[in-house]
Amino acid sequence: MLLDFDRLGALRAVLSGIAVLVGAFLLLPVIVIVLLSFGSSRYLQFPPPSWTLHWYTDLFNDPDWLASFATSAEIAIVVAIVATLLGLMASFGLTRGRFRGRETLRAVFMTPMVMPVVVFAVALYALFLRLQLNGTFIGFVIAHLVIALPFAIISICNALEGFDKSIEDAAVLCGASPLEAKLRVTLPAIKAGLFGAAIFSFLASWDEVVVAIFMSSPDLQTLPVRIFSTLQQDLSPVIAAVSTVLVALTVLLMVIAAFFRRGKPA
Amino acid sequence: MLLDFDRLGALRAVLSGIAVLVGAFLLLPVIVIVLLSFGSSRYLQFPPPSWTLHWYTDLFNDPDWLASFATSAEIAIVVAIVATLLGLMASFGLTRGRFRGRETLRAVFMTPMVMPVVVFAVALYALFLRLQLNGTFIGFVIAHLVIALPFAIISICNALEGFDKSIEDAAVLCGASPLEAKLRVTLPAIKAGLFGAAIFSFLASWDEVVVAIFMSSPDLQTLPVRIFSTLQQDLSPVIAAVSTVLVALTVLLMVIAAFFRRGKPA
Amino acid sequence: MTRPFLSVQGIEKTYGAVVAVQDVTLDIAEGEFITFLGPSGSGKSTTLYAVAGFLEPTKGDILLNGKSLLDVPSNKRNIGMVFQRYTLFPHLSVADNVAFPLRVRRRPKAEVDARVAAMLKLVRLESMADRMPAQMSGGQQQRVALARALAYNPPILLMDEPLSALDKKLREEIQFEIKRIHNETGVTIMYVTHDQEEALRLSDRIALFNAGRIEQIGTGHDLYEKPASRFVAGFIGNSNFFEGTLSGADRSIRLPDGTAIRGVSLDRLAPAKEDVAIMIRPDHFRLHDGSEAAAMLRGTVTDTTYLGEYTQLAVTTSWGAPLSVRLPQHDPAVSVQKGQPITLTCAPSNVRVF
Amino acid sequence: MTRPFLSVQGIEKTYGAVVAVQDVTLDIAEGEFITFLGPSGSGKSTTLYAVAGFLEPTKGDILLNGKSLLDVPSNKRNIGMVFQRYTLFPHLSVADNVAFPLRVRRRPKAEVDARVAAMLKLVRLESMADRMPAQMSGGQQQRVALARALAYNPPILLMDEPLSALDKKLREEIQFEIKRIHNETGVTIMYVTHDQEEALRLSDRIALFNAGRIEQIGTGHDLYEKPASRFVAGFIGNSNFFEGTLSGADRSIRLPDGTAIRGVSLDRLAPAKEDVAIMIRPDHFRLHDGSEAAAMLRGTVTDTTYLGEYTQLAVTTSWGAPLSVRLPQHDPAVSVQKGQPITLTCAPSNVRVF
Repeated sequence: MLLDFDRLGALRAVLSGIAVLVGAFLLLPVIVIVLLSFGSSRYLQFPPPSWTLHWYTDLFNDPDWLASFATSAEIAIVVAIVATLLGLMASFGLTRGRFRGRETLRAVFMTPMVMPVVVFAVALYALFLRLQLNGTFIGFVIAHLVIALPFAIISICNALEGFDKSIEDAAVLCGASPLEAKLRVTLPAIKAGLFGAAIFSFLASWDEVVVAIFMSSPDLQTLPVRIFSTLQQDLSPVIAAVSTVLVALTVLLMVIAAFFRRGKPA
Repeated sequence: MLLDFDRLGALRAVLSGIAVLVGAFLLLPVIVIVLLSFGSSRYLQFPPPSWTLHWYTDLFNDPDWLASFATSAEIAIVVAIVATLLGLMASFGLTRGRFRGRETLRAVFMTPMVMPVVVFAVALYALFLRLQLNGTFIGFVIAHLVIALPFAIISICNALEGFDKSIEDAAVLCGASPLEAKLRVTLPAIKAGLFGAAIFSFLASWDEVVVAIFMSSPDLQTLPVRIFSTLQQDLSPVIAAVSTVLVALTVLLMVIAAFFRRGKPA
Repeated sequence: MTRPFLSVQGIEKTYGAVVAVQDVTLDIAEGEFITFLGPSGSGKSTTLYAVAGFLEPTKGDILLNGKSLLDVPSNKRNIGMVFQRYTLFPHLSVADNVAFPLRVRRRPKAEVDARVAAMLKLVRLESMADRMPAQMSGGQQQRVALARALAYNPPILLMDEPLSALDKKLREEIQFEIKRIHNETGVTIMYVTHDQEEALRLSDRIALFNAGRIEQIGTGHDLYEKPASRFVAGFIGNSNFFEGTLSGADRSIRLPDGTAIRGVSLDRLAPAKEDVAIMIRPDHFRLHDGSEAAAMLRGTVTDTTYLGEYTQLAVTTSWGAPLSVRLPQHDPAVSVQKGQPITLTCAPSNVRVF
Repeated sequence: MTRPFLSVQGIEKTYGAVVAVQDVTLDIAEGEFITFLGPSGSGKSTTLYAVAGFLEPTKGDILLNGKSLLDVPSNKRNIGMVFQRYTLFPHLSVADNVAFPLRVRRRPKAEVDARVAAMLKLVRLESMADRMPAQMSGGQQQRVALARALAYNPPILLMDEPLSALDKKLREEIQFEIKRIHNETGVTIMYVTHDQEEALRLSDRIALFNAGRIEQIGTGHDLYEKPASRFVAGFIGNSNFFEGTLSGADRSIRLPDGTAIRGVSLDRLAPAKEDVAIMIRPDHFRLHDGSEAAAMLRGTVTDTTYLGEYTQLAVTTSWGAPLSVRLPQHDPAVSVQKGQPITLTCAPSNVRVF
């Protein structure tokens, strides 16, 4: 549109101002925690009296934190792979299948996103008690899969719906079998969506804390669980440092996902 | 499209089957918890030996649970109202404003959705310690506002982007001032989005547990926090009953939101 | 009679109670350019999809060189197709798109390269071999899609409104290209469009679809000059319809104001019919010059519009029916004024009766 | 000279380094129907938005009855507007949509009701007063938008490609309605379109925009018959261009093959020019009948296309230039065959030189 609304300047400035203020309000907690992690005060004085990397040194020399880091990463990577594969097949079924109750099923897929996470924690805990999965790696993966799958499915379904089915049909008429057309044409065309699904699934598992608290055993603690349990004893700057690492990784992955999305063919 | 792909039947059936299985997998935990809440076994035997409403009677006669219920509801209602109003103004700024860094600001608004919630809990706790807001109603509202605002902003931004700005321009040319045009034309046209924003904000606060655990005091405990702390002592069927109530309310609100969305003028 | 190249025999396709096409039968000769023309939902695309193998007809058969295609899956039919939407593979370059059907068939690399070069030359996009589809205009994308569809030398090329997303100038340019490519390759083309001008411009024969059936098959000249039904007359070209009656032993036609029209062919009319519809095209009228004429209409000019190549008159006949008349610019009638009475004539051979 | 009703004086609008319109000046009489025609991005919509007050010109002024509109905000300009997209208020019924501008102005209820009824009658949608916009077709929505724009009796009605989203048949129907409403209400209309036929059909005068400037203003007849520039000749109607030279004392025109064309008006030509562009419209050619003619072209027919109302010939001139020729159906030339040599004539008054 060419309209530039010179005349609505005042209202526009006020609205833009509110938008900036709200944005600052939302960022404030994260900024505080990042600053505290570099602050020299043991008691989280703010603003910090001076700057140090001391807490990061502490963090990377503590085998417990490193073990949790490894646990979180292993679980999240497995979850990302399995969620993307299962999500891909489920998304094909959802967007291409034509069966009764398809819309209902689509709503079911979103359940874990809107359900209170504490209910999931209770339910999985009760279920896993019986299956003796609490405290096991496979238990973590299954629990986080329930949390992560909806994100994977949304990302892949969006990509599949944005992909013109006629292109796959064209590949079939060109001589490719239906499966060959999917592998050689559809999958490469939606690769940004698949990548997004993997990243979001990874983050959903990596950042999850409530379910993980119930799943965890002393030997198997994810990073967020260790932050949580440490925090209940003591608010130390090491926690600010771990949190900052967590945030940095999340931002990094989001930037990669955004970059991938932008780079996809229009 | 007219294509019916009779020939691709086999592949389609397999994919649809996978979609249904994945859906069942995602629903399983919730179904188990609902069934357990009506089961007569004190020790959550599954399948339940017989059915009872006993745990619901216990629940509704316990003043602590009822107090938490009221606390959660009060906080969530205030959060829903404030988030919708702030979200409305911020969304106007985001979709209509034309300032440098608008895209960045939009990303900032999404921060609380992608940040590890445990980091937010740490950050808000550290911040509120200083401001003496921990354990206060206003502290809860501010903390949940940070969690809820992104949902409100997404819902309203989507509605505003789906609303053709030309319609507002037409109202201005019809003689309405820019503000009048927004109040009399734009707001009624995006009311489904506003309603969605209120419901999602309500749910974001209502279901939130991690931040709430740190905010809460013995006098002020939200429902998910009470479930969480009770659960750490004992897995009783009353918790299954509370969880079921929580799920029922969530589903009810989601259905209302979906209904509203469908009923909106195309 | 020699065996037809492609034969569609009594095709029917129903979706539950909805009949998409019904009793569609036509034979197509090798190298022919046949167009399926009709309004949307008339069954023209459904018939094309049945040939492509994207849907299975409820009844009927489709034979290529006398052999049924129905049990051959789409990817084994060796048919080329250009779709309405842009269907280039977005992750492949132009050259790789054109090479795709050959690579699927595992042809040797040298052959693939030669064939890709030949096809890109055919559609005049040699210089764009390394472009990605997203970097090309819609018109260029459809030309690449055409090259891809022809890459494996299919005996039949299907085109499903390939130009409908393009603007008018570009559409005419690519129509010209398609005609040239049809001449150069001799491929048999089945082309779907709802644009009558496009159909007239391109086709050897036109099958006009209406409500799931073929209303008439013939050359453009046949459909325009000898429409078999009122629907055909209304769909192809502009037309005026008005009521009339057949009367007397000579079965002459009378207009509502009593004027008789003589010398009109009644061949296609059911013998017992008395109330008829009369059709005259806007450009078949001439200003009456006073001489004796077989068909005369009186009316009043209600509006004149200058349209460059011709002048359009809105006329109300003496019995109140609206009439659209187009007179060439050099006709003396261009000086006709609004509100003026007018007498129009038309050659009896240009009057159709249904 | 009497004071113009609406006067656009030297409007310019730039966005950074981009010039959207430049030096646009025109006067509009009360009750006139003026159309801004041009390709997209030519500045026609920008000029309309400046009149609507949606953007402020960088330079220039807009006067209504001699008073500047620039400092009057959009909602106080009392201008009616119909947009390209459907802009009915989705939560209000048809009647409430039409009533909106009157309610904003706090007119008494009785007046609002009477006016709404009158407006719905004007656009012939009386029976749909209680419908919601989502229940109506695009054509109906634009008619309601027209009723709403006229409800408060604005002196000026702006229309920004209001029919571009509709299909051809519906577009022609609503063009007819707009013309009728213009006659009935006498409102001054500024209409933007990129469709030359629409412009010819509706307008008293046409302002043809190109690259942010007005190329020519005049009636449709002026623009078609006396194009001021090569751009105008190419944009309005179909046209053939070829190179020529002016030579000799009589400044006669020579074609590349040496043939001379005499009797052509050189009025609009810069005096010193020698290399010229010659334009002849496809429908201005006639088949040479052997008599002496002022302008003759020789060539070979490369293709013939039957298009119903006329036959289109593709001709290559003796010096190799492509030529498009349209002959009416009753012309003897319809029997011309592909590959045949042909001699065409054209009246000198139909030859333009630039």
